[in-house]
Amino acid sequence: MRRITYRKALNEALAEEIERDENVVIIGEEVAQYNGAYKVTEGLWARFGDKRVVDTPISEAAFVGLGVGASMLGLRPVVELMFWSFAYVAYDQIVNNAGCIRYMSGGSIHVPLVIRGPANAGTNVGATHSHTPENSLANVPGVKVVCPATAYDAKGLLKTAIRDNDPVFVMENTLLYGESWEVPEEEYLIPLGVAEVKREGADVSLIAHGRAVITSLKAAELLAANHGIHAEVLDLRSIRPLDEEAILRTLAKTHRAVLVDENKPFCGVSAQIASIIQEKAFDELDAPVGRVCSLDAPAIYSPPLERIQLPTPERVVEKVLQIT
Amino acid sequence: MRRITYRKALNEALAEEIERDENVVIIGEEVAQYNGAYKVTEGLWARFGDKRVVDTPISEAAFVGLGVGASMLGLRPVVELMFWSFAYVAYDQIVNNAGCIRYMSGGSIHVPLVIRGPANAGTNVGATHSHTPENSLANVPGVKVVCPATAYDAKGLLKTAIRDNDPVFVMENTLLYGESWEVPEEEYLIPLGVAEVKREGADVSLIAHGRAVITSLKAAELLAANHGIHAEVLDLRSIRPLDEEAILRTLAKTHRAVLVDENKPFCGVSAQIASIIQEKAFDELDAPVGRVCSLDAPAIYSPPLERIQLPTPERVVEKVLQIT
Amino acid sequence: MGRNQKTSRLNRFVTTTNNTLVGPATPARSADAEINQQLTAADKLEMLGDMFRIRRFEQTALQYYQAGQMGGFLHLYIGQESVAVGTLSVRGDDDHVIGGYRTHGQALLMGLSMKECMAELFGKSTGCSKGKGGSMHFFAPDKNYWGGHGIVAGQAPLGLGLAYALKYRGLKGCCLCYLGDGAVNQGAYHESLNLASLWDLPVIYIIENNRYSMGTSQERSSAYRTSLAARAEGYNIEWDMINGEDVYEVRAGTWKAIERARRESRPSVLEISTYRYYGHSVADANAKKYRTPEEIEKYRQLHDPLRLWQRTLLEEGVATEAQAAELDAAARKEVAEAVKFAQESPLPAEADILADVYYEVDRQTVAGRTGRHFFN
Amino acid sequence: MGRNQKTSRLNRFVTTTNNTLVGPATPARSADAEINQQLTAADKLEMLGDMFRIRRFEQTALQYYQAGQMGGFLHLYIGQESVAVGTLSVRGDDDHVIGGYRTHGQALLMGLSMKECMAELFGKSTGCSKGKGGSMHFFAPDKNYWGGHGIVAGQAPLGLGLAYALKYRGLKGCCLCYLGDGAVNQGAYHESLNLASLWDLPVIYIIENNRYSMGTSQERSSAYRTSLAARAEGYNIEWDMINGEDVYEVRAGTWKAIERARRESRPSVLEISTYRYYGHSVADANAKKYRTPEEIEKYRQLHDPLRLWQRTLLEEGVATEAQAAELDAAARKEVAEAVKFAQESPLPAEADILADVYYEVDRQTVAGRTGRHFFN
Ligand SMILES: Cc1ncc(C[n+]2csc(CCOP(=O)(O)OP(=O)(O)O)c2C)c(N)n1
Ligand SMILES: Cc1ncc(C[n+]2csc(CCOP(=O)(O)OP(=O)(O)O)c2C)c(N)n1
Ligand SMILES: [Mg+2]
Ligand SMILES: [Mg+2]
Repeated sequence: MRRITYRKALNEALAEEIERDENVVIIGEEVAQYNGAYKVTEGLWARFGDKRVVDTPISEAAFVGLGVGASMLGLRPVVELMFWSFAYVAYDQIVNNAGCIRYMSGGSIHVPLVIRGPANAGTNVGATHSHTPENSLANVPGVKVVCPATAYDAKGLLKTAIRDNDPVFVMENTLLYGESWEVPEEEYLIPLGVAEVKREGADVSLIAHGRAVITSLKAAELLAANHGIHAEVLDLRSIRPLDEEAILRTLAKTHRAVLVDENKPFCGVSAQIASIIQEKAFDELDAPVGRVCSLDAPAIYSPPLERIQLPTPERVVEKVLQIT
Repeated sequence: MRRITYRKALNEALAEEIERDENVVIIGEEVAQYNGAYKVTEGLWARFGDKRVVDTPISEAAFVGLGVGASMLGLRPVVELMFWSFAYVAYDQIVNNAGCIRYMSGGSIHVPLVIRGPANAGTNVGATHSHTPENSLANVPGVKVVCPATAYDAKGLLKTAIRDNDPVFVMENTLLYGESWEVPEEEYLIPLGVAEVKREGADVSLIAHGRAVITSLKAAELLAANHGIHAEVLDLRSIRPLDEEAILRTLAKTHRAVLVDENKPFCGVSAQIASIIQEKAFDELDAPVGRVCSLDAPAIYSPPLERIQLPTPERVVEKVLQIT
Repeated sequence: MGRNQKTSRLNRFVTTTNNTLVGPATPARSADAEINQQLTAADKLEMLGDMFRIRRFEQTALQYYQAGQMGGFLHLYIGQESVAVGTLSVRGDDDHVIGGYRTHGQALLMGLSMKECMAELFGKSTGCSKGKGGSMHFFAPDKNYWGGHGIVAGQAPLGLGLAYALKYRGLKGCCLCYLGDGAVNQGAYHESLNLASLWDLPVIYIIENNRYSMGTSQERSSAYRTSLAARAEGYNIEWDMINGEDVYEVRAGTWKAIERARRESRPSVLEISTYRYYGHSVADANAKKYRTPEEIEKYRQLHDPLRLWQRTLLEEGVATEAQAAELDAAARKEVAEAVKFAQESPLPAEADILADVYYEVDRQTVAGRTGRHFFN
Repeated sequence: MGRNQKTSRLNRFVTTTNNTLVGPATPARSADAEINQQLTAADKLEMLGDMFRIRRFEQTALQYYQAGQMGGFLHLYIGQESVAVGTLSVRGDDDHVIGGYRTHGQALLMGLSMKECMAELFGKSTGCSKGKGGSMHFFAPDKNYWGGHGIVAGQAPLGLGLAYALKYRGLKGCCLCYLGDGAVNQGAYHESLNLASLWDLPVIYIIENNRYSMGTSQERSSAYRTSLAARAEGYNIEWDMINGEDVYEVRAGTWKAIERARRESRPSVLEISTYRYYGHSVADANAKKYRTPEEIEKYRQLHDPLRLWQRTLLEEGVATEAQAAELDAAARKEVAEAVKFAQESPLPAEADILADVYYEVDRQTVAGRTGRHFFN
């Protein structure tokens, strides 16, 4: 099968959905004429023109809110945040307007909006640009959050997100944009709320989302090669809705779990997963659930240091060894 | 001992700290001439004048950021958010500027800022006004978050927060403002990061913060009266720093815990506490840690419904019965 | 503090010493405007009736609120009726409306029934938001009414989005987006002005300047040279100052802006002077501290939009005292029926708490049945 | 889109067809301003030296960045040196400075050593932010330099706060807050303007208008009538348009604003026209797509602030070619030493990742030792 980059996969998803539905419109800073700060929207403006691919001023609150308003009246805006870190200047529009209007209107309005962009640290852009708000946003009932780890998932999840009738926040990763995976030519969709076992194993479950999945797969290699431990890697893909069954299934098999995410630890996604596991699989557990998160400080600039601030395969291995 | 309201306790804390330190300044909407939307600042403007108690326009991003900037240059601003829900229009200033500047400056700057105001649902003001962001904000390394449950704690914690040299977010509760507790005349401080056992018991630990502590105390009454179960109620008081030792201490005694908070469940504070408990007290636990949170929807308006959307003593009792 | 040079125009009735009913500054001109010449007697009476409907609805709501039958806030529109009635009387069927949390008037004029509005205040499942939104969050998208928004200026980008969707889809119409004099100091409003102008969007921002944001007077909250609306100039947006107590002037100014939106797809900012009689919300214990009782009384006596409009119609010979009384009585009757309806309506069921969160879950689509959506 | 009426003033050198070095529009007037008359030859040479320092520092940084020795972004100031040099040459010791992420120039002029700045870019513990901030986040509060902020316009309220603290504490001085032409469309900037005016704060917002925000030209990002600075009028704030390639004009305009801040405690908005030669950041692969190579070349040839200032000094007889070359050589030497220092400096230790998060923890105070501060 052909291999394409994560970036290209997203680009194809956008192009296909623009073609499929005339109400899909891409809105964001530098998405059109500049082809996207990270080139995710490359070629789309040239191909689809001013109406479908729209450059904005640096006014996230206004253009995110515009996306919400336009979605209420029938459009399917796909709003790009150059970084999800910039969500914080538009947070009210995201939480209160995207998140709560359906509810407050007694269900008479729906908000088929996608907000997408990278949400990761690890590129030495400093604390202000390295936030990972998937935990905090998934806290908001009314929104959905997906974090694809591969090109295949990125394409299938983004397409589904655009067709979904609720606000979906797609959190990508600049460190993955240039990585390639197998992606079929034919159209496919990946439902939200379905996790995937990315590697089978019986000794311990590594549960992760986004780039932490890649880290976990590397850790699984190391565990197999150096310690004879066979780790199963479960990629959540979607944080909300969450594939709780898949989590419990792998736990029932391995009885041990290490959760890996790139959030800061306090109330990170893995806190929620740990809470669910200990509640629903209490008797299955042979050891406490371990967590491997970013080291608990704002993202450091210094490149060699930031590399180890994020979860590394080595830290995952270490944690696995602690609980097995 | 005299009894005063939670509101009055906060008011005294502010007055005492204004008197004590000339760099303390109260800034916020309607805090001065109007005496505060919830009257927490009542009388302060009359007593201390324009310089120390300052009314602002409805520009949270600007005046929160102003507070951060002024704190960098030696002031100790106490910024009132009329509701913590309005933090979302100032979120970038809160997370990136209050939260990250010390780190990004290599420790050369510090931000002795307090942001305070109510952060609760339960008063039928609708979803937009009923957020409880303590979980999401405590996720940010660099900030501190306290959630007082009584007048005594409110006064002692706020005074400490104002003297602390890091940004401290004090989350109060409009439903508690009018409630009274014993508060001594003499000055006292309560350190951040020290939980308090508000009721002793040996059968199960109810761990809570803010108004959920009151709910837990009521639940403990019911458990004792109707079920012969003696619940210990641990009030975290401070979410970050967190008194982990106190949590482990009560667990070592009761071996069972129900966590009660008013957050929405996904990645709420109780998710983090559950995660810590299962990690550090795995062998102490006789049952899974239970959680009682707000029902997982935006805050509903309808008064009788919102009452049951929040954790109730009855729901806490039910959860305790499930795990004992 | 502030160095605002007040225009005499906006604030002229504030400084008036004349003790009689103050008429509009340019009565002839406004009344003569084409849009006003087209008005039939019936139209004018309907507007008077609408003012009665809003006022009686809210006066009654106030009673039940004070009796503890409603929760949350209740921000009364009383005193400002001419703004909603005037602006919306020139609205076309294709035009859309969105506003803040002091918008019962707009909602009632957009075709929401008093029953569903009153039921909403009572927190009943028959409310316009099924009891989920409350006073600040009325919605009726099927009637082009998009809320009811509690966060100050949070609706500004939404209004922009509605206008954007209209333009994108090639639909007729524009969006009227209401906000207060305090709301102009929220960043989202400014970002919206820039986008509205840059992208030629058919949106009209209507600043209902009632001189106070809670307890803060315009002078204490805003720095400006001549007016709040004039800030629009920085974005190359047309703006206007309108005397809100003159229904004709409100209509003429709004019509101009609507025409601009329709013909040129250009935004406008209108600043309409008005006044609220009650506190910021009913729970505003300080309602009388930041302004004198005399000031309030003066507005009630000399500038009440309902009385002024009624007098205009009497003077024009369009209405009789008896007709006016009839309209009032009809409004009162409608309110009484609405209260009865609200009282007799059921509360939402406990299970409703978790409904209306996700479209896909509500419809039980495949997406809605995949994965866990709710946690506990 | 947009219906901006450009002033010929700001953009005049864009439309010039004259093929010779363009001088300032009002050379006599600006150079004659008192603040410029006071300049000694040494002062003028120092300014030239500062321009060389900034340019050579960044050119070298660029090399090492491209060689993979730095991470993140690198937003170069090259082409804009006259703005930092001109504005900061009139600054007093009591004045404070804060800016965005294109502020290496400001930092170097505020007394940060090249060594600590270069070390910061290399991510070393000897950096001005201990390797924690990077290119966008230089800090030196002991030198009145408050960063270096990566979020567009995020510094606007902080600058306000610095000015507020100065006024509150009765300290002399004002705050110069730099931002870009794209940043004026962030809400926080507008909220800040209102507060600055309402509260009479000594803050000067300096819009470095280099005509582009990333790949978006001013016309595509901002709606305005005459200029971006003129939006200040809506807040009753004095504003000025300044030709950034004329150091004298920059100084004169800035001085007026500083005097206003000192004497009247009033804010100002200055819009200074300038141009950047490189991409938005070094990683800006499209640097040449949104503007023609000819445009860039024209600026380099005809409007380079360094060359222009050097020529002025030569024409005035204040400097010789040899003196200029010496200043350049000194700057290059300083840069070389800075690189050596940076290269030889140690990285932060692993444990440093968790330092500088909490003041109380760093100092090991009782508060810092109470409760758990860090999680994993
Ligand atoms: C972002 C935000 N900040 C503060 C509030 C609280 N608040 C609600 S209304 C209001 C005053 C608004 O005044 P104005 O815009 O003049 O409208 P009016 O109430 O006079 O109709 C305030 C401060 C809010 N709802 N949202
Ligand atoms: C809130 C926010 N949105 C977007 C960005 C990404 N970004 C960084 S700089 C920039 C362009 C800013 O242009 P301008 O203000 O003109 O400054 P210049 O780069 O020209 O100096 C953008 C879009 C950001 N850092 N912060
Ligand atoms: Mg008002
Ligand atoms: Mg620029």
